[in-house]
Amino acid sequence: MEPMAIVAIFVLAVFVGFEVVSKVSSTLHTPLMSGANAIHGVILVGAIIVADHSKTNLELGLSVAAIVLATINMVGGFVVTDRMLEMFKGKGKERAKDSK
Amino acid sequence: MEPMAIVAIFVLAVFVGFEVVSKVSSTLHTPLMSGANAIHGVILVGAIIVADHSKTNLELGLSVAAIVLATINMVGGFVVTDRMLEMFKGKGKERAKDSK
Amino acid sequence: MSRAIYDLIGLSAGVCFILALKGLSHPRTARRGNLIGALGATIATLVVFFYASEGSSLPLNNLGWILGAMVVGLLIGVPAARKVQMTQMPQLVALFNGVGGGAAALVAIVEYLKLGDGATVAEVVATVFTVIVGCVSFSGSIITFMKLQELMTTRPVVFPGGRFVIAGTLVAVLASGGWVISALGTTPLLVLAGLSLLFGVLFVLPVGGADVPIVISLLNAFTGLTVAASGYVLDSTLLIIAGTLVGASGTILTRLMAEAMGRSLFGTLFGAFTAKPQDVAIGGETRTVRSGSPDDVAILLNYARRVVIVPGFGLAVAQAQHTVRELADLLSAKGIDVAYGIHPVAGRMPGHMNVLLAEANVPYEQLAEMDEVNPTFPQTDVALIIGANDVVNPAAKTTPGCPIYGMPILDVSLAGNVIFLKRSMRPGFAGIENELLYDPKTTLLFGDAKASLTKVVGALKSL
Amino acid sequence: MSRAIYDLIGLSAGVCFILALKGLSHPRTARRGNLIGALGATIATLVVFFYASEGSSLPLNNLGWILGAMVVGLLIGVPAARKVQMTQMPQLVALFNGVGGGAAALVAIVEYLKLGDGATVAEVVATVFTVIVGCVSFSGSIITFMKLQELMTTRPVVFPGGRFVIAGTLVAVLASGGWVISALGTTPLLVLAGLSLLFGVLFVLPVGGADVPIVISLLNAFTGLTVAASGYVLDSTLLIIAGTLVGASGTILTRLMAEAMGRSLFGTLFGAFTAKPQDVAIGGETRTVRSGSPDDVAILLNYARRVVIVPGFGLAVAQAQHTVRELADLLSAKGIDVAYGIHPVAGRMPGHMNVLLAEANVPYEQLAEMDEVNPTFPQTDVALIIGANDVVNPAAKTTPGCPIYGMPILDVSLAGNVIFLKRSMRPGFAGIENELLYDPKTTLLFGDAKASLTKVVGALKSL
Ligand SMILES: NC(=O)c1ccc[n+]([C@@H]2O[C@H](COP(=O)([O-])OP(=O)(O)OC[C@H]3O[C@@H](n4cnc5c(N)ncnc54)[C@H](OP(=O)(O)O)[C@@H]3O)[C@@H](O)[C@H]2O)c1
Ligand SMILES: NC(=O)c1ccc[n+]([C@@H]2O[C@H](COP(=O)([O-])OP(=O)(O)OC[C@H]3O[C@@H](n4cnc5c(N)ncnc54)[C@H](OP(=O)(O)O)[C@@H]3O)[C@@H](O)[C@H]2O)c1
Repeated sequence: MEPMAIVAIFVLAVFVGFEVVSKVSSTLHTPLMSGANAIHGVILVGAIIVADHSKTNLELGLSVAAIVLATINMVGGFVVTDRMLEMFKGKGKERAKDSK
Repeated sequence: MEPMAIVAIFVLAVFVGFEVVSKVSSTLHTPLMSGANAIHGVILVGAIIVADHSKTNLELGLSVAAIVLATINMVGGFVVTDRMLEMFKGKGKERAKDSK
Repeated sequence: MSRAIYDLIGLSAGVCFILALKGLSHPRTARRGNLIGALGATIATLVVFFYASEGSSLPLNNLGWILGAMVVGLLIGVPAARKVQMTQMPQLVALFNGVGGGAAALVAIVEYLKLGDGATVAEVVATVFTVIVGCVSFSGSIITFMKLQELMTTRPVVFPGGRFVIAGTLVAVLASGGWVISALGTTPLLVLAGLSLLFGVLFVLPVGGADVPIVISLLNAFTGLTVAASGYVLDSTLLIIAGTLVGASGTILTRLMAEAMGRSLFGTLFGAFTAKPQDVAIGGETRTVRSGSPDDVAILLNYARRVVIVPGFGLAVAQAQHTVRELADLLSAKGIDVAYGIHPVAGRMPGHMNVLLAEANVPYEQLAEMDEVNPTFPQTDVALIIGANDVVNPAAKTTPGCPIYGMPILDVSLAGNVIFLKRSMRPGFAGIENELLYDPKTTLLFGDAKASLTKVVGALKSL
Repeated sequence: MSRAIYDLIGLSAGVCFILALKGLSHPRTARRGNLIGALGATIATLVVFFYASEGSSLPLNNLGWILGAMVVGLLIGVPAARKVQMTQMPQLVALFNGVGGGAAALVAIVEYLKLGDGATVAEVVATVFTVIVGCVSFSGSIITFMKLQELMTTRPVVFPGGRFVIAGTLVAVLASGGWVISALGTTPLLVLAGLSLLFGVLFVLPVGGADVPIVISLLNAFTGLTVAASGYVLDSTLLIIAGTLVGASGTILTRLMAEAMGRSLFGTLFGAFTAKPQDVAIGGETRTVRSGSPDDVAILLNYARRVVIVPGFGLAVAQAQHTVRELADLLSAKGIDVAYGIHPVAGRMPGHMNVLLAEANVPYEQLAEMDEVNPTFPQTDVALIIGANDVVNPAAKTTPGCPIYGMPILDVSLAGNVIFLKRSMRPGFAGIENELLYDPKTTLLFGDAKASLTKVVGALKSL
């Protein structure tokens, strides 16, 4: 992809990231951090790509390690976030009303 | 530019546009509309480009008309928005406090 | 200048636009935001003069024409923006939006004329899209301008079978769009442009006065999208970003405005297809009203404990903001509790009243939004309505089918006394009768708002 | 699958991530947001198996290894996430973040090993950036994990000259980064990775306990940026978007968290460079305190008109949320006005107390944020502090230089009586003495919070 397009995408994504979370209440700081943390587990995609391309055993070994770690990050991240948010269940509606 | 990059830029810009104005108070609807209106006056850039590329009199004539209209849109838009907002001057600080 | 630098500068202009919209969304930063937007536009405009695009060289061809056209645009735009009165700003914004749409359509037409066989389908489609939407935005905005400027009726213009005509025109627009795409040529393009202009007119005609600002906002978003499409054809990241930003934020803004006015966006948009001619009886009214003298009003006010002032468009017309403040100060000095009840769409643009009263330095604490002030009317002795009409018209609650039905109103009828300051029995913007004028607890004081207020102030002082 | 479709699916996964962050920012939509994020991640992961990138073909090479590794990851990650106790979640998040950073660093290392002479400088720089930041994030997160898990001291670890060591390491990291860029090779890369790991450790060691969540959030943002950089090298729009989103939102979140805790982000970040060993006197305390029995506490509560309950980390440890609710209900039934004063950083993660009390179905109206509850302490008869310490420690106001100095606290000392439920005189998370324990109006009830509360409830009932 053209470098210019990448820069534009990067800049726009920065703004989206900033704006989207800028009003979060402190109650949600931890789940939000945890959810964002799970999202960067998508490096798993990168790990799979380099594993596919691996020619030497060293490369493959490192790639496989990367896949294990990335899977832990991604799957564990979403599961733990869900568990945290489960606690808010039932209270959700009242809270939402209140925070409006 | 690659079509894919354009799609990505478009999608991200949509999110930025949505997020950035989603909390505006009704007092500012008109100035915001007017400011956004001035921003699309940047079609002036496009009008200048086609004027540069114009080969026939018809093309040039249409381009020149486009430049006139786009300039009115852009310059007039920013000036009129500024005039509207001038009214808020001095009251700005109190309002801001209050809207927090 | 290299392409990379040109593009980076363009991107920084795009960032300015984002920051501009962000700034414009908060009262404290709004003015700065607008200036940042102007800065971005200036940067974007300057930089094209220093970049020779493919197959071109510096200085730009037709430079004289380009600069000359810009000067003409400046000489028209700046004085118009400077001299317009506060009350006429909305129509000016509509007009500016229209010319922007027109410019985008013209750019697309020129591009189209130059598209050879090398053009991709996507490019042709984008061009056709720009022509259609740009033309609709242009002619639609002209009609909204005429409505707001009262060069034509502000009431919905509907005629029997009108919706079939509109739907038919839309089909014709789309068909000729297909024609243009399949057979490149000038004739189909002219047909397309003509039909699109017609559609823009038909689309806006049935919109009732109160919905006009919503339509302006929508056409504004449309124009943004055309600019984005032009950016695609012209390979300009800046135009894509700027246009998309305006398109997206304009769409949200349209929705927010519709909500603030209690209108359904869907109804406004597709009203054109469903509107039927309505019979609303106007005139021939023979009921009596109670009109009072300035002294009567002064007495009512003097013995009130709480007064709510409801300003409307007439206050702006009469430029009575300073006089109303004088009155309010006088009442406050007598220990009377005074508040201003601000309806979100009082006047002719959102925030109109706030702007006006801010000009007269009315203390911010006295301005109460609709939701705040409505529960207080039962404890209010006098509701003093100055040049407002639609925003207190109970028809919004009681008369299904009337143009303002469903809009939340200020419940002045719950106050002990209602005083109207207006010049005549003429209805307001929406063109419908106000039953409240005939209510036994209403007192009317006829005359220009400023003159009436001055008299009331005089009478109050001599009490 | 064609590249265009692959990319479009990737982009839709990116949109899921945006919607996920948006959802996670609002209480009502948080859970759905998380699920949308998981959906995006699933889509993104599945689609790579169906796209043969340049020079490769389907099915992917090493498919068995890839799937096997994913299964291993699942078998570790899911049970860990499922079984962890509420009180240990923050350290688990830290750990997950660390392994993510490690994965990014490994991907970059593999990419680097394959970079031939065809690699552009920008690609090499991006790879080096990912290795450095990924390694820092990895080792830094491990240290934060150990601090939170109390495998090591939670107090800042500072040694004389420490800041010079840290600064020196940073210089060495940057220098070896330059070395890797100028001379492609495995040795320089290993040196770079080693030094980066060391720097991560040194960077986090001097951070005081209370700042640990801020650092986790920061490292989280860092990992996001490494993912974006990997996306650049691997030509994946999805990774660029996802990584940048996390980087940007993580940065904002870090700032918000720092604000909520009254810490300066700058101080937290560069504390490593400026921290000096501090002498805070601990132990050897011989002053007397007033400790009471459950009956004393019950009597104090019984005759109060207003009670504010201040929960802290100890409430979570003792799992006393249900008992505290019972007590509050009992007091309410006696007509006593009860509120919970929630400090933003009470417990070990933001929102910890809200989550805990929500579990016990405490009515939402009774939860008061710090800003709400502080002005009410002068009218409060009893402040009942259950397993909290740092969040009510006046040292935050009075002792410049102590680890929590500058953090806003709950002003319980303004209440008529202060009751502490804790097990010992040991300090809280920040490891500093709390003068309030020695205050004459303070009563201490020693013991596990749950046991103590049960006794107080019993005593109250028999009054
Ligand atoms: N705010 C917006 O965004 C916006 C934009 C476009 C349209 N609108 C629509 O505009 C309307 C606003 O309602 P509104 O109650 O403010 O205004 P309105 O319904 O238009 O009523 C204005 C009243 O002021 C009186 N008036 C005019 N000039 C006057 C003068 N010099 N002195 C005294 N009275 C004068 C008029 O009666 P006389 O002629 O008898 O004096 C008229 O009844 C709504 O229908 C709204 O939907 C709003
Ligand atoms: N919320 C966050 O995001 C977060 C994250 C990380 C760190 N922190 C930091 O954590 C601290 C939170 O303050 P805090 O006041 O909630 O907690 P704290 O200062 O750590 O105090 C907890 C108190 O609970 C007592 N305790 C422990 N187990 C108990 C039990 N079973 N029964 C009764 N009491 C028990 C302890 O005293 P005994 O041992 O004598 O019983 C201790 O004094 C702050 O320093 C904050 O900065 C917060």
